[in-house]
Amino acid sequence: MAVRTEDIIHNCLWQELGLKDSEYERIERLLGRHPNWTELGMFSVLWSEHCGYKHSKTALQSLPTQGEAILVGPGENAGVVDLGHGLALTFKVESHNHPIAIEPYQGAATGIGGIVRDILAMGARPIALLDSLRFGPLEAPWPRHIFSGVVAGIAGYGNCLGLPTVGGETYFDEGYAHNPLCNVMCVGLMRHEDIQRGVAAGVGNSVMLLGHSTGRDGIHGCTFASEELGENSPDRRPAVQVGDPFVEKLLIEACLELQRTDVVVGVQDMGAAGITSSCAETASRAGTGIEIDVTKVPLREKNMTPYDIMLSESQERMLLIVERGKENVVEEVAERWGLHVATIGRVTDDGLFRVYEGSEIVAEVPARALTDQAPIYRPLAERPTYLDQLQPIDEKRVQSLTDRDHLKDLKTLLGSANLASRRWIYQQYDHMVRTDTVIPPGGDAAVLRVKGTSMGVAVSVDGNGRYTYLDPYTGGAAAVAEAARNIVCTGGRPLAITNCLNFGNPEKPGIYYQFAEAVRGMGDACRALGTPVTGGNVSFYNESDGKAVYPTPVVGMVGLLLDIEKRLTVGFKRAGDIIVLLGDGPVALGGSEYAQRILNELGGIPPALDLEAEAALCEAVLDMVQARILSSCHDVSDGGLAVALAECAFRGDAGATGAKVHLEGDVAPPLALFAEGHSRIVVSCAPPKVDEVVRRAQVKGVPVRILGQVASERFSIFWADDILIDEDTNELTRCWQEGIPCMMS
Amino acid sequence: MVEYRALIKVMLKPTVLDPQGVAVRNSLLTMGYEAVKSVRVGKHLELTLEANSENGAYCLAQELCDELLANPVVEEYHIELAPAGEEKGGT
Amino acid sequence: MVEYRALIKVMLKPTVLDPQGVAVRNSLLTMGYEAVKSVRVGKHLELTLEANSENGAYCLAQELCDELLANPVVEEYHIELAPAGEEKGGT
Amino acid sequence: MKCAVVVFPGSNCDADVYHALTDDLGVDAHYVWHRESDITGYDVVVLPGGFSYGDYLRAGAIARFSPVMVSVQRFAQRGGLVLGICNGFQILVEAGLLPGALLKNDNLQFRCEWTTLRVDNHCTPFTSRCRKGQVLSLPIAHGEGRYHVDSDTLKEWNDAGRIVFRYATAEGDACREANPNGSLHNIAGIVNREGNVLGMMPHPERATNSLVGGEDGRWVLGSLVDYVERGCV
Ligand SMILES: Nc1ncnc2c1ncn2[C@@H]1O[C@H](COP(=O)(O)OP(=O)(O)O)[C@@H](O)[C@H]1O
Ligand SMILES: [Mg+2]
Repeated sequence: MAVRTEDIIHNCLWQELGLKDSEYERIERLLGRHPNWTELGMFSVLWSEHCGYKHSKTALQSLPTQGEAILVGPGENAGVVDLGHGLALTFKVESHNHPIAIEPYQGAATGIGGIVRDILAMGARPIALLDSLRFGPLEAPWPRHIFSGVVAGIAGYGNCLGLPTVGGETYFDEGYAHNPLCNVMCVGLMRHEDIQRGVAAGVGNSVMLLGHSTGRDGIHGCTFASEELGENSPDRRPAVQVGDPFVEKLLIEACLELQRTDVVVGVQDMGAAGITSSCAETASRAGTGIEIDVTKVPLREKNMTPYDIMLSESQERMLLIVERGKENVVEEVAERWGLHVATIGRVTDDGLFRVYEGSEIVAEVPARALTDQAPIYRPLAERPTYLDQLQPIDEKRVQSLTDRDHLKDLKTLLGSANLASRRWIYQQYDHMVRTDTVIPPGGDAAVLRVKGTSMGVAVSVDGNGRYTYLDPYTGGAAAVAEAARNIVCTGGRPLAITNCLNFGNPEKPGIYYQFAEAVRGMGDACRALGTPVTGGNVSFYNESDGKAVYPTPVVGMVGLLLDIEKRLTVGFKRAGDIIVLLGDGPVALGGSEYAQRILNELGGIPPALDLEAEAALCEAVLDMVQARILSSCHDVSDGGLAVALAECAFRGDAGATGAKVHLEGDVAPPLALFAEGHSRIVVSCAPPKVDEVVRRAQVKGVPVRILGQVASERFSIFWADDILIDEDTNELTRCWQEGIPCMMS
Repeated sequence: MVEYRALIKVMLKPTVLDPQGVAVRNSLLTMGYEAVKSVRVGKHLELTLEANSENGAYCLAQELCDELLANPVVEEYHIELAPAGEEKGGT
Repeated sequence: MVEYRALIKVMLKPTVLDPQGVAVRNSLLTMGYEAVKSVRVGKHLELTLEANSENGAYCLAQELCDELLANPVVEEYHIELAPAGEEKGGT
Repeated sequence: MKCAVVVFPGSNCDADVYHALTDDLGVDAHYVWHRESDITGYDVVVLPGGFSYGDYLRAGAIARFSPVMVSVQRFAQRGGLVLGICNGFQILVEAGLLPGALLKNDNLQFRCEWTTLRVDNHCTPFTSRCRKGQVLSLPIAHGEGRYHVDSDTLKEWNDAGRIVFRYATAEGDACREANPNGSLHNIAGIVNREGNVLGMMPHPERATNSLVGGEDGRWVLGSLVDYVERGCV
């Protein structure tokens, strides 16, 4: 039923749509009149934080976006980088945090659906998925339920599409107990000439809707994503969307088929805010206007109002701008794939977004007002006091722990939720379909071959919320550095990043401080490592009952291997190979898994990051990759050196699953084994190559330390004449592999 | 304590899209079954319960649905009780 | 032509292992519901059909089950007819 | 050898089969859209993996009514070679070209991993390159792969050697630990009475190139090539 304008004004109904009074006044000024209910709804969704980036735009502008490889930067549905040979890669990450908290399976499934359509809109064939997940500790039932539901949802949707999920990351921490996070990334491949734009170009061209019918699903989903989950959220919960991966699969094939016909001049996915945002965005990008008739939209529910239709977030739909007179080409393709299709309007030249219901105009607003004229806020940033109260974890105390059983600690760590094997997750994902997965999940980055070339593409997604909580600037930078390190460890050269920034309520100065600092760190790291930002996504208001999530910037990075034969993997290859540590950055226990699991300390000061050292390390490894002198390569991350070495052993080839390593130095054994730090990579090489490894490292100014040798099946770490750890690798592998399955059964 | 059989039907709420139902209906249409106007697909569960009374069994079944068997966000359920009768294959 | 609602229950034959039922029962047990003795999980389908008579509707539903809705190798089905009544959302 | 790769709405291993056949085995392969009814002129028809019709209702249940399946039936009756992989196997079973049914994995999860299979019958057109008892390493990727069949048929199929592949350890032991989905008697692939229709859950097309993890898929797809060239096992 239509809400009358008098009632809107009298009852301040914009507040119910999440608009502030000042925002309502701004709308009035832009229109020169009162908006009607449908118009107000349209503004409320496009000016929501999710679509409008009201609180983040200013900070994001500081990120570097230019670079040699960049073909399309931020602003389109996804960024595009050049691979050479006329090929291009497009990729993007998006969050679906609020939906998974309500319905984990469908929330995650529709998250995949959404990100895949972004990639599809660029004209690319989607080729791979990654997922970055955060849950509360698995000891509690609710996080277990969300975790298993999310993994099943990603599997259920992604597997059905025939897209391999090739990587991701998964953390369990109290900081996510009430705010689980689900960020998903999709990567697509295309030829340069196929790059599409989301533009409503060509006055008179037709606006067509392809895919599913439209129902009342998810009305106001993006407004909802821009609010904290509070006591009364259940009532405000929009109808949960149910994904239909079968229709999405048909949509992919139909769009790619249309791509070859040249009748489509613009493509836009329909995600948040459905028809409203897709029409407004395409018109505003092209500088045109658009008019549509809601009675032409194929519906699946009765009695839908223009408001419902404009705001519906029904899944599996795409908006196409089609050359006038060529609609039948689209109709034929739609028929072949069994999809709904309708011509709902046309492109105009007056800059207005006009909505008809039959012959009656039900909304008429400047397209740009919706997309470009949302208010921009410069929130107050204030350093939260907790940061000044952090103390380094008393290393003296740790050093005095000479009587610790290091083997027992190692086993505890290996079996703990954050370090244990992720196999339970990725074995539910079809990670091999499309037969391009050369390095499957379980390595540092995943590597996909590009059929018909000798190239490989490396992809990784990384972030560390606990570090970012303890040091926002370094946390933001470290996410980029870790992603780069992971790519480099497979032999890939990092090209560019996309990001997903998961934070609490930005209107709180402490939260905005975390955000601004993390973005600053991310920008500095991108400049230092030569990886521009091609786009991203911001997810604010990850709070429930006033408690914010760990600030969690997630970085999705792509890299290029010119010669896939030169790729490197984590596992040791031959007993007798020499194990070398490259890089010697500062280590600390603050924020480490050891501090958390063994010392029960959540705070502390995390390790510092030296971006120059990081860049040098990456260059050194890439140089060694070219020279083909390495047998294996793995970065040292969560869990420290002992855990990294164990992982190389677990993944070792038969007869090369052990290590014999000597540690020494000015830190005590627990720190040497388990302290975490950035800019460290463990490599192994055949004995005759060691000198060259050392020399090439030194040329780049990277510290090198020979740690020991690959052994056949025993894992031992010595300290002078003391044995710190000595165990059959099989036994360690068992702890590591059984970690998650045990917690989940 | 008496044994009861609870027959529980769990369906997606009418406003929620049911992709399975749509796909089944479409294929029935192409098979020529135009008399089929709509299809919805849900779950059917059969539980054997011990309870003091029929009412007790019903309340228990309801609790189970709320707790685990149905997802209140997207599904609705309906419970029917029957005498335990012939065991129809145990689990 | 009259509209009928066919409520169709499709269950695995008792001789076929139903791991879903077992899993549901196990989680109910760990949740403390020891009064639940067995669980089996199947499908419930609701069709709206047009037919000349109740008998015609029944026969049609039976045909659909035999053709598509149930797999006779492992499943058995049961049909109930109800008046079409209130439309419960489209497909 | 000329090979048809059938494309159903929702097939997603069609391109993988096509690629493995053409690029890795040098076979002349063609896509055949599910609405086509003419499949004359082909030596082999492959029903690839994926989620035809979303695998809604039951995997393979709706696809069996696609127009092309009438021709596939006829093709098989005339002795043409039909290979159903994963979803293709499910479709063959639903269509009655092979006995039994494929049920939800006993672990109730989709499983994607490398498995090892024992070749129990090397005298079929699909395994002629293999030795009896040979162990192949092939990936699986399915949620409904638990093979089930009534005991009479099982006995008949067992006795006649129509169970072609069983999940087994690397040493060839078809034990419980080697079974990824609870399949009856560790069954991973079976052939029909006439020996010309084979269904298997594992994916040979994912293992025709060492770059993506292995080449054991060539034992299966290559056997077909040999058979078509020689005209006999
Ligand atoms: N949710 C997930 N989905 C798919 N793969 C995952 C997921 N979580 C972790 N992985 C994989 O498990 C391996 C280990 O992950 P992680 O410890 O985060 O690696 P790293 O520390 O090198 O970034 C990686 O190969 C990663 O891609
Ligand atoms: Mg790594």
